[in-house]
Order: sequence, then C-alpha cells, then structure tokens
Amino acid sequence: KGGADKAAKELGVELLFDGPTDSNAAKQNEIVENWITLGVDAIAVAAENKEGISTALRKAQKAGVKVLTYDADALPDARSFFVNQATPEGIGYTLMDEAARLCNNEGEFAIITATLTAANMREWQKNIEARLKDKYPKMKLVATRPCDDLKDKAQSEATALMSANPNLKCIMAICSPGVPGAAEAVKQAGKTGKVKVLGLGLPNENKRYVHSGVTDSVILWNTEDLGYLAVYAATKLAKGELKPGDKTVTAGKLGEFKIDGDNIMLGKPFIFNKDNIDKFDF
Amino acid sequence: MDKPILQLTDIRKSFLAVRALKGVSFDLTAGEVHALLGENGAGKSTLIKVITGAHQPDTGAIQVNGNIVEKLTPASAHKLGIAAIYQQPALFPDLSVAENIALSLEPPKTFRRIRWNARHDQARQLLDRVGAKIDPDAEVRSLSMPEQQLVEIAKALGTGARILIMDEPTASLTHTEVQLLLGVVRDLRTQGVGIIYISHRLEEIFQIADRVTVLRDGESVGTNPVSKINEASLIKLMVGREVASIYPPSETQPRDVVVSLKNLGCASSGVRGVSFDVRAGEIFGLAGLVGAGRTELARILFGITPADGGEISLNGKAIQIHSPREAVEHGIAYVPEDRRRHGVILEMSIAANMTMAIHPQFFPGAWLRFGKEEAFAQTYIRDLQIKAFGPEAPGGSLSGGNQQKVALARWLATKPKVLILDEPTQGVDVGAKSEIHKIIRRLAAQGLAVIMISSDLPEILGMSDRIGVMRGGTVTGILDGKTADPHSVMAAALGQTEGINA
Amino acid sequence: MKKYFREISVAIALGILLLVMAIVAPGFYQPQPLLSLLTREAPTIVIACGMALVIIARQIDISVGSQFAVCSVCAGLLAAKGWPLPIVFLSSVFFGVLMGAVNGWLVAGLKLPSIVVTLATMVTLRQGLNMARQGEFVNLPDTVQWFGLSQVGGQWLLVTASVALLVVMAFAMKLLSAGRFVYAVGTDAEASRLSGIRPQLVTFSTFAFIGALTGLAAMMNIAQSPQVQPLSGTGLELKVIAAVVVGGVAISGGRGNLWGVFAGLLLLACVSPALTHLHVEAYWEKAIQGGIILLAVVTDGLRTRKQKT
Amino acid sequence: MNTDKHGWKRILLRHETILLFVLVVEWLLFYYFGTSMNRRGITVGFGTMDRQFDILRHSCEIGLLALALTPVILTGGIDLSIGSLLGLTAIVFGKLWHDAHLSIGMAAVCAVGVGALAGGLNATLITTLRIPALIVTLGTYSLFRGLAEAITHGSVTYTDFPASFLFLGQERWLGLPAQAWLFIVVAIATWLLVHRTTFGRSFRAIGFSPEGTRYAGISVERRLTMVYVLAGIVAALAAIIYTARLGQAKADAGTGYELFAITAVVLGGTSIFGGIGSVHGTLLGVAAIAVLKNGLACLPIVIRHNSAEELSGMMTGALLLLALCSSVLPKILSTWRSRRQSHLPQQTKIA
Ligand SMILES: Nc1ncnc2c1ncn2[C@@H]1O[C@H](COP(=O)(O)OP(=O)(O)OP(=O)(O)O)[C@@H](O)[C@H]1O
Ligand SMILES: Nc1ncnc2c1ncn2[C@@H]1O[C@H](COP(=O)(O)OP(=O)(O)OP(=O)(O)O)[C@@H](O)[C@H]1O
Ligand SMILES: [Mg+2]
Ligand SMILES: [Mg+2]
Repeated sequence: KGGADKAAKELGVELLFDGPTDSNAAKQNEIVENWITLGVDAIAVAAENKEGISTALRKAQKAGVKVLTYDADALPDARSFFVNQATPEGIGYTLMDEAARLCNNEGEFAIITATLTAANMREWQKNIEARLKDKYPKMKLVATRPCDDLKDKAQSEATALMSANPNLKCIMAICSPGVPGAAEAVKQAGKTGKVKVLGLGLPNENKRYVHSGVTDSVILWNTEDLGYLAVYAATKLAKGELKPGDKTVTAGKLGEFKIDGDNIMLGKPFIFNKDNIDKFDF
Repeated sequence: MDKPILQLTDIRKSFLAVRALKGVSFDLTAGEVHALLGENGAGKSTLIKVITGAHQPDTGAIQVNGNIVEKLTPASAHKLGIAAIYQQPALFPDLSVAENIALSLEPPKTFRRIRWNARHDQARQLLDRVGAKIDPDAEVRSLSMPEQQLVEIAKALGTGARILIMDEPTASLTHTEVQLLLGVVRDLRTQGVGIIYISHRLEEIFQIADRVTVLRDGESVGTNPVSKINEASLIKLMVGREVASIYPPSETQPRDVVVSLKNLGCASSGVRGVSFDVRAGEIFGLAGLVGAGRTELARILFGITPADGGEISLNGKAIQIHSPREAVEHGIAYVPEDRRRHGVILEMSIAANMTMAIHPQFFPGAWLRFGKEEAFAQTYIRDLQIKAFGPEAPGGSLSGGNQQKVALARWLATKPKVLILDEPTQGVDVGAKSEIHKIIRRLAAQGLAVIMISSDLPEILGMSDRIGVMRGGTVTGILDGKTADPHSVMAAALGQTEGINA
Repeated sequence: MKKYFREISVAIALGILLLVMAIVAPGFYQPQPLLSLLTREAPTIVIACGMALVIIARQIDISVGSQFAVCSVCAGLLAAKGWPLPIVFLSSVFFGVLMGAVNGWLVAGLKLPSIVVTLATMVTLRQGLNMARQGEFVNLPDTVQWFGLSQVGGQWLLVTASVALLVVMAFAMKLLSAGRFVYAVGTDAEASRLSGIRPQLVTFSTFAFIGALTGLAAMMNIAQSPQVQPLSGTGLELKVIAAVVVGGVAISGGRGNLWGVFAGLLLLACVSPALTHLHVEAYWEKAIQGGIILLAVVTDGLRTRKQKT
Repeated sequence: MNTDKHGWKRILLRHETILLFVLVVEWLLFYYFGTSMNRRGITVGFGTMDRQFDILRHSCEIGLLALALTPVILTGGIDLSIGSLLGLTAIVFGKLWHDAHLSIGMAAVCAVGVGALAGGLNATLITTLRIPALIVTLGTYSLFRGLAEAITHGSVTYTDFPASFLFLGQERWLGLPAQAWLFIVVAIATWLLVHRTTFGRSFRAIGFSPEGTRYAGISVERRLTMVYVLAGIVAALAAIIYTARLGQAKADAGTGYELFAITAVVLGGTSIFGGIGSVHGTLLGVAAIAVLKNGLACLPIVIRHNSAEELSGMMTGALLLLALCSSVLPKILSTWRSRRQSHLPQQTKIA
C-alpha cells in the first residue's frame, strides 16, 4: 500500500484502495463492481479467487475500465496484464526450497494455512507439494491445519502439531498471522532451533522472532515495489501508454521491467532473515 | 379494636379492559383472621397482589403500621413483614424444596453464604409444622399439586411475618391437612400475626375467621364480624341476589350415547380406570376437588396426552385419539380451563381466534378470505353477545367472560358432536356467567353431548343432567343431577363414601 | 446421581476420548503441550463461566468475541504506551464491564431480547475495531508476556487462575445467595420477583459480570504472546456457547452447573488436538464438532422425552 | 371518523412505514452525496442504474435467506444453519454437476432436495425432541459447514459452469438482473404464504403461543417442519444463484450470511419472540442494509478512508439497536406517563 501511495503521488492520480478484512471472494466482487459504477479508469486487483473475481473483471472491461491484476492472478481473459512478482510457482517453490534448505533436505514438516478454502493458498500449496515430489524425496508433509487467519489459533495448532509429530523439523505458515503464531508456539515449546519456522508474512510482525532465532525466514514479495509497479502500470494502461504486446514498461524510480507475454515481471519473492529484516518497516 | 396494621384505601387496578378492582378499602388488625370472600374473578387475588407489591395499584393508598407506603415492591413488602401464599404456587420447579423455602426466608443479601445443612433442618421443621411428609431435598418439579401448596405454606410460615396472606391455601388439601393448617393459623393469631384468609369453603371461614369482607366484581360489598353473619347472607352478599333461580332448567330428553369411555387411563397424567357414557343432548358434569384429575381426563379425550389404556368409542365405534387435530376431526371440542394460555391467543384478533380450529373447512385451499371471516365472526359476536369493538379486536382486550365466549365460539364453529368445557365460568363475572349457562343449555338442546368440568358446586348441581365425581384420577361416583345435593357430591369428592350410583 | 446425569455423561465422553488417546496416540500426553493446551483454553474457561451464568439466567450474550477483541486491543495499546501492568489490567476489566453494562441495560432495562441486542453490539464493536485498526497487530512490550514471570510460571499461573475461578464460581453458584438468585431468575422471573428478588438487577449484573470476565480473559490472552491481533476472538462466542450447552446448561434457563461446563469445554477443546494426533485430516474437524454438539443435545432431548412419557 | 384517524396514525407509526421512510431518506442522501461526474463526463457512483442493479444483485442471496427466516422467526424459532446450508448445497450442486455429470437442472433439483432434507433434520430435532431451535441449529451450523468442507476436502472448487447457467447470476433478463426474478418470485410466494394463507396464520399463532395453537387443533409439529424445510429449500436456491453469480461453488459459500439475514429480518420489524412481523418488513430490512452498505461505498470520504465495509457493518448494528429501542419506546413512554398520572391524585389525597 505504501508503494502504491507513493506512485500515485508521483503520477498525480487518485488512488482508491479497498480490501475486505477477511478473505472473501463475494465481497471482493462487490468492491470491484462498486468501482465500476464509480467510474474509475483502471482497476488493479489481487484476486482473492480466480474464477469468482473474473466475472466482475470482465464486466469492468466491458465498461471500458482497464484491468490488471497483481499478487494473485485472475483468468487471463479477464485482465490485460498481471504484475507478476511471484507466481504461485514462485511462492510455492521458494517456500519449499527454503524449507528444504533449513532442514537439510530431509525430515517432516507441516503447513499452517488460513482456511482450507482460501484459493490462493490452495494454489501455493499445490506448488509446494509439486516441488516436494520433484526435488525433495526425503522430506514429508505430515499435516495441513487451518488457523482461520487467527494468530491465537495458529499457536494452538502449531503446539498440537509439534506434540503429535515429535520428529517435526519445520513449520511452514502460508498465511501472515500464522507465522508469529507458529513462532510463539515453538518458542513456548522450547524447541527454538529444533523446529524451524518459516512462512509468508510482514517484517514488522515477525521481527522479534527472527531476531531471537525462532523464525528463520519470512518470505514476501516486496509489497512496496509491487504496489508501486501496479499503480504505474495501471496508470499507463489507462492512458494508453501501455498496450498488449509491449515488451517492457518503465516504472518511475524502479526503472524498467520486462514483460513476458502479459506478465509484468517484478522478480522473485523476497526473503527476509536476521540480516536484512531491520531494513524494512511495514 | 386496636389500630390496624394494614390499611388500604380506595384501591383501583385495571388490566387492559378488565377493571379488576374498582376502589376497594380494607383493613387488618394484629391478631385477627380477616377472611376475604367473593366469587371467582371478584378480585381477591388481585387485591392480595397489590398488598404484596406484585401489582402496582393504579390509584389508592396503602398504609402499613400507620405509615403510608409509596411504592410497594415484593422486596419492600418482605421487609415490612408481609408474606403471602399465592393461589398459583410461585415456586421454582428446578430448585429443591429446602432451597425454595430458603429463597424467601433469608434476607436477600447477595453475597451471603448459604448453609445447606441449616436450610435443610429449617425446611424439615417448617414442613413438620404443616404436617407435610416431603423430602426437603426433592426437586419441586417432582411434587404433586397439594404438596407444592404445602411447601408454599411452610415457606410463608418461616418468614415470621406480621401480616400473612393465604389465598385459597386449602383448595387442594385433604381434611386432616386442612385441620392441621387451621391449627397453625390459630397459633399464629395468638402470636399477634394479622392473617388475611381467602377460601371458597365457607365452613372454614366460620371455624377460624374473626371478620369477613366480601368482594363482588371488584368492589367491596361490606365487612362484617363473623359472629354476626350466617352462611345464607354471606352467599347473598357474594352473588348479589338469591342463588336459586340462576340456572336455566333442562328441557331436553337425552338421546343416543355419543361418547363412551371404558376403563380409560393414562399413566403419565395419573388418570386410571375411567368409565362413563355421555348421550346426545345431555350435560354431564364432572365434579371433584382441584387436582382430582378432571382436566387430565379432558386432555386425554382431546389427544393432548394420549391414553395408554382403555377404550374411547364415538357413536359406537372405537377410536384412537393421538393429537388434538385428530380429536377435532372426530368432532370432539375442548374449551380449556386456562383461557389466557390455551383458550384464546391474546395477541390475535377475535376473528382469527374463532376460525383457528376450522382452517381446512373454512378456507379451502388454505387461502385466507378476510371478508368471509369477518362476517363469520360478526355472527358469533352477535349470537353469543360478545362485547368487543369489532372482529379485529385482539383477544387480550376483552374481559374474561368475553374471552371465554370467543373460545366457545371457536369450538362451536367446528360443529362438534362432543363438547368438553373445563371450568367454563371460572373468573367470569356474574352477568356473563348466566349467559354462558344459557348457551350451554341451548347447545345441549341442539343435540350435543356436553361434558362440563367445574369446581363451582352450585353450577354443577344446577346445570348437570348427571354428575360424575372424580377423586385421585378416577371417577368415584356418578350421581343423578336432579337428586344430587352438595353433600353427596362433596362426600364422593372427599372419598368418604364409595360408589353411589345413579 | 440422576440429577447430574448430564454432567456425568459429558465427563464420561471426555474420559473415553482421553482413554482412546492414551491407547492410540500416547504422544498426546506430554506435559508441555498439555500445559500449553490448557493455557490456551484458560481465557475460554473464564468467559465460559460468565456465559454459563448468563444462560442460566435465561439470556444469551453473543457479543463476547467482539468484547474480547476490544479489550485485548485497548489493553494492548495502553501497555504499548508504557502504562503499568496493574492499571492496564484494571482498564481491560473496566472496558469489559462497560460493554457488558451496555448490553445489560438494553436487555434488563429496556427489556429487549438479548440475542438481538448482543448480535447488534457484536457487529458494531467488531466492525468498529476493524475500522480503527485495519487489521494491524499491536506489538506489546516484553514485560506483558507472562506478566513478567517465567514461561512455565506464567502458564501455571493462568491455568490455575482460570480453574480456580471456575471452582470458586461453581461453589459460589451453590453456596452464595447471589448464585441462587441467578438460578431463580432463570427458572421463573415472575416467581422470583414475588419472592423479593429483583430480576432486572440480576440480569443486568450477569451481563456486567460476563463483561468483566471477558476483560480478564483478554488480559490472560495478551499475556500469552507479544502481539495482539485485532481479529482475535472471532468465533469465540460460538465456541463458548457450544461448550456451555454441551456441558448441560439448559438454554431455557435455570438448569446446569459449572462442572458440566468445564467438562464440555475440555471435551470440545481436546477434539482439535486429538484429531491432529490421530492424523485425521483437518477438513473433518467442523463436522465432528457439530456432531458432538448435536449428540449432546440429542441425548438430552431423548432423556427428557423418556421422562415425560 | 374517529377510528379512521386512529387507523391512519397506526399505519404511520407502523414499524414498516418508519423503515420505509428511513430507507428513502438513506437513498436520497446517498443519491445526493454519492453521485458525481467523472472526467469523461459520465455520471458515476450511487445514482447510476448499474449501481442500483448491483445492489439488487448483491442482495439476492441474503434476501432469499432473510425471506426463508421470516416464517421461522414468526414461529418463535431461529435457524442459524442456513448460511452453512447454503455452502453445503452449493457444494452438492457443484459436485453433482461436475463429478456425477448430472445436468445443471438435475443437479439443482438434487441440491434443493438436500436443502429440504437438511431443513427436515433441523425440524425433526426441534419438534420430536423439543430441543430449542437455537441449540439445534447451532449444532447443524457446524455440521453442515463441516460436511461441505469434508466433501471438498476444503479445497476443491467447482468451476467452469456453462455460460447458460452463469447467465442466471451475471446477466440481465427483461431489464433486471436474472436472479432478481427468482428473488421476486420467492418473495411473492413467501408474502402470500405468510399473509394470505392459513399456514401463515398458524405460524403467527405458534409464535404467540405454541400451546394455545395446539389446543386449537393445529398440528404444531407439522407447521414447524414445514417452516424449517422451506428454509432449507430456499437456502438451496440461494446457493444456486450464489454459484451462478460467482461462477464457482466452494465450501465457504455463504459464511456469515445467517447473521446478515437475521439482522435484516429483525430490522424489518419481526419480533425475535415470534408472532409479530411481515415479509414486506423483511424486504425493507434487506433493502435498508444493502443500500447502506453500497451507498457508503460511494461516499468520497468513506472511500478515501477505505472503510466502507467496516462502517456499513457498524451502522447496520447501530440501526438494529435503534430499531429495537424504537419498538419499546412507546411502551416506556406510556408507562412513564401513566405512572405520573397515578401519582398525582394519590399525593393530593395525602395532602
Ligand atoms: N394479569 C392479569 N391480566 C389481565 N386480567 C387479569 C390479570 N389478573 C387478573 N385479571 C382479571 O382480573 C379479575 C379479577 O381476578 P382475580 O384473580 O383477582 O379474581 P379472584 O377473586 O382471585 O378469583 P378466583 O376465586 O378465581 O381466584 C378477573 O376478571 C381476571 O380475569
Ligand atoms: N403436567 C403435569 N405433570 C404431572 N402431574 C400433573 C400435571 N398436571 C397436573 N398434574 C397432576 O395431576 C393431578 C390432576 O390434575 P388436574 O389438573 O387434572 O386436576 P383437576 O381436577 O382438573 O383440577 P382443576 O380443578 O384444577 O381443574 C394433580 O395431582 C396434578 O398435580
Ligand atoms: Mg384468586
Ligand atoms: Mg382442571
């Protein structure tokens, strides 16, 4: 969000930013449809739910609104571009690789997700499992537990996971409240270092665990840049400076980005750890 | 006499359209038993509730020990030393006997430790005083009606009140229990407690009361020392006219047997071995003391608590009744005892109430027809002389008698073969009462088999062609309506003689 | 014995579950995770005590989850500002009482139906909090965690405190007049008015009390981790109500006791970790929880039905 | 004359009338403050036809649930499980179509059948075991959602429905969003059921006094069964249009909808104790909530603060409280007034 604001200021465009507090496809649709009637020029969406949101986005396109997606993609025909910081493969593979690195390529691990029904997490998990099968035959996924986006519940679940699976070597939380929740559980269980924690999250929520060595890595696409790029691309799209088929796009201070088909590539997900986490404040 | 410990002046109280008290004045001195007498619905219980703070009077002043009490609540009445035994036991069915007693005895201090053993002993003592053999730890839910009444009495005794009110405490007690209770009352009187005593049993009043106040239709019609009054004049005061000619005479000859019960019983409601026939055009009265099982019998016939033994036959054919709906389909109608809870739905209009039992016939295809319904209601309002401001008036806005007529209309609309009336005139004022009697007579003349349950002895005697007397869940005697007298009915009801047959 | 049928049967169900775990997955019994499990449930136990009271008084409070979040966040913010712990503690309870009192006033004073009143306050509080915080965590100073004790010490403190509260309340409901008033009002408000109890005051007090307990529970929760999530307490009301009902408190008021609630709560709380230990897939969990609730009420229903006929 | 005047006053003071007034005011305010011209000179925001249709489209599912709940609450019951049932029937529908290769029509019929069965389960537990509806449906609330998750393992999403089916949820037909027609039909049917048939009459009677209704020879059990089964069927219908609108069937469909539906019903003047209430009141309640939610999202200040969602939630809660308070206000005023009157003569007497 910070990056998006910055870009909006630089470009002098008005930015509307909204998102349901809980992940919910129906609500997101309503927001998009609301924007259409508000007559915005361009919409940039992090799709909560691929199929669900695409209907609304197609409608937007029909109404002459330029659409691009970021963070999580919708169906390709429902948008012009996808600002691709991290594809589900990117995230899934990075998470799995990172987990394997922490465990020395062998041992049991478990996943904590937000809800069993959240589509993007499903997508990531699929890729995690694919990567696991391909590259890490000695690692084993023992369980996937939902935490309802509640940190407290993540903590309980992590505690139970550790006692149910004494050989557990790593907990991977793929929703942001899950990482500090799992970390607190590991800390309280006195298994700091024995059970590694990694996951997707924000630096500020995890700093103290990273410093005390409970959490090993927090993975995040650099949201600041992502928002910045998304707003730049959206503005250019609306002004007609960016057309399907273009090979590159320049985004202010970040410079030039490559376009691969209709994916604007931001680069790999970012990994925070002890060494770099203090440089970020969000 | 000494100064009154309780003085009421010009108390008025209305419930919606019903004016229950129309300016009653009353006083009580220490160490006297002041009886309060009146017909059903005269306002006795309402007056009691004003004294205990359960109802706020609309106007009027209350003085206790010479001081005006501004706003009386049950809690402040308690502090002033007023205790009451209500007509309907105000007990907590989920709590134990000891607890029920303790709740009103202990000062309502919130954070007080409860001494269960002490409570238990205290309950034991109080129950002994009224001669009740009840386990203090039993849940009140499991007690019978008379037992609950005894608990109520024990509870009131324990408060050590200076003013004790007893609203029909003996209604469901046996003879020996009554004598024991009267002994306790005399005891209290010598201790200087003022007692307000309500009972329909005149002999009790003559046994123990010092003064008697008669209420009629919410007004006091006079206070007299008991020594200066006799039974006949009391009844005259209560009713407001000579008792003799108020019941319309029977004109019809009973025809074929419509309904016949053989050895009917239902274990869960305590009814067993009931057998009798009722003929078309006949009024069959069911007498008995409260709790004798008459209402339970009616509920069996109406399918609310289906029978588990015996046989019901209608026009010679054996039938099974499992639910009220089936009863209605068989042509059985039941005007229940508890009008406000079961008889009419207070929030709904008169018209809607009247058509409730005949939905399928009256509204083919389930479509409501408001015009037709209103016209229908109008005819009944006219026929039964219901006093209401129209068919749209909610049931709750009517007086008791008129509510009863609405309940009656609902069941007449079903064109029943058998009509069961449970306490049809309880709490109904004198005028409406005789109108209801006339309607019942007319219905019988039209060929209905009428079963009339009533605790009002004159009514039973005056209306019935035959009288069944119940006791302990079974019929102990069937008397001929023409020859029966109060004595023989009471004798059968109290179980002093068995099997008098008509 | 018959009187406590329900409590005993829940306890037996819990016993069976624990026995099965002992045989099939003995790993369930490890001191540290069990202690953690109990610690996590400590706030729930505290709120369940209040909920039992409210339901025994024939009311219901579905706003506790939102109250819990509001108390947590407010207390968290005060703590983050550096206020001393005891004052933070008191203010959390104070906020709880305040919210409970509003509910209580609406229900007892204005005679509004509690289920709708607390539905409204639940939505209002929760959305207000979301608006104010936008999902942002509150980071707490280190002194808050375990109230400055060691971890094990803190855990024991929370568990013993909550169980002690439950035991004290269970006895209070039996031994103090105040407790009996609650039962009386829940059984029959009119009859209790006639025996000199003030039903409205009792109802109001139960709501204020559950508010206070919620504030207390919020403190017990924020002591367990260095961050407060504004979303916390979501769905807590249903969890607590389910535990109370499974524990044998009649929703129609006047019946039930805290021992049963304790057993019901433990039963429901154990299901999730037990399933984890049995390696049952997570997607069965909700169906099993629902099944347990239904089973409990159905056995109760069957039993009362048998008694009636 | 006199009664006429009385009647007018009554209609004016009726809950529904007040709510209609609130709705109109609300609408006008949003129309005034939430509509603007964008740079290309096109009218945008609340005042556009599109916006109004969106409001309609978005309210259909919750509206259906609220309609289903109205008879339930009229009988003095409640159904917390309909949101979960929406999820379950959506899954059943999707699975039958996707995995069992049934036609859309057949799948829909089966989904409705499952809805009816689920309603029947609620009804059986409530009527035969006499367990309070709140508790029964609290249990089935978890159970139905849990089954939906178990069937899909929480993760399977059924998509790729044919365009002809998606039409129902996404396109317009005869000038209105297609699903609005279904909503209108169900609304009319419910209105007729509640206000024009003996069934509706008996629902109210049960709400006022179940015992009294039984004593009138009406089978309370059958009526209650009917009410809960109907609720199940309508929840299934809502599931179908939900699926059509989003183009997907997923186990989390309809999460939390029961609270919105209950709020709408109660806001519409239906008493939670039963007996009192109306279907048009419910429709107004649904409309008031939907307009509030969508209207707020069009106000510039709200947009800038990015809090439409939360604010509308908050205001719905507040509106609900207000509606409740307004229902007791006359009673409080009258008792207060009568108390004053009754005190006056008493004091003069003492003096
Ligand atoms: N809560 C109430 N609401 C409406 N009307 C009531 C209420 N309580 C009593 N009444 C009416 O007030 C009148 C007086 O009733 P009350 O109970 O005082 O009579 P009673 O003399 O005690 O009769 P009984 O001998 O039957 O006990 C009756 O017409 C009754 O229907
Ligand atoms: N629901 C019930 N459960 C258990 N026992 C009951 C129930 N209702 C009544 N009884 C008991 O059954 C017996 C018969 O009561 P019933 O009401 O039929 O008497 P009744 O002769 O009709 O008296 P009334 O004059 O009050 O109409 C009483 O002892 C009563 O305590
Ligand atoms: Mg009386
Ligand atoms: Mg009777």
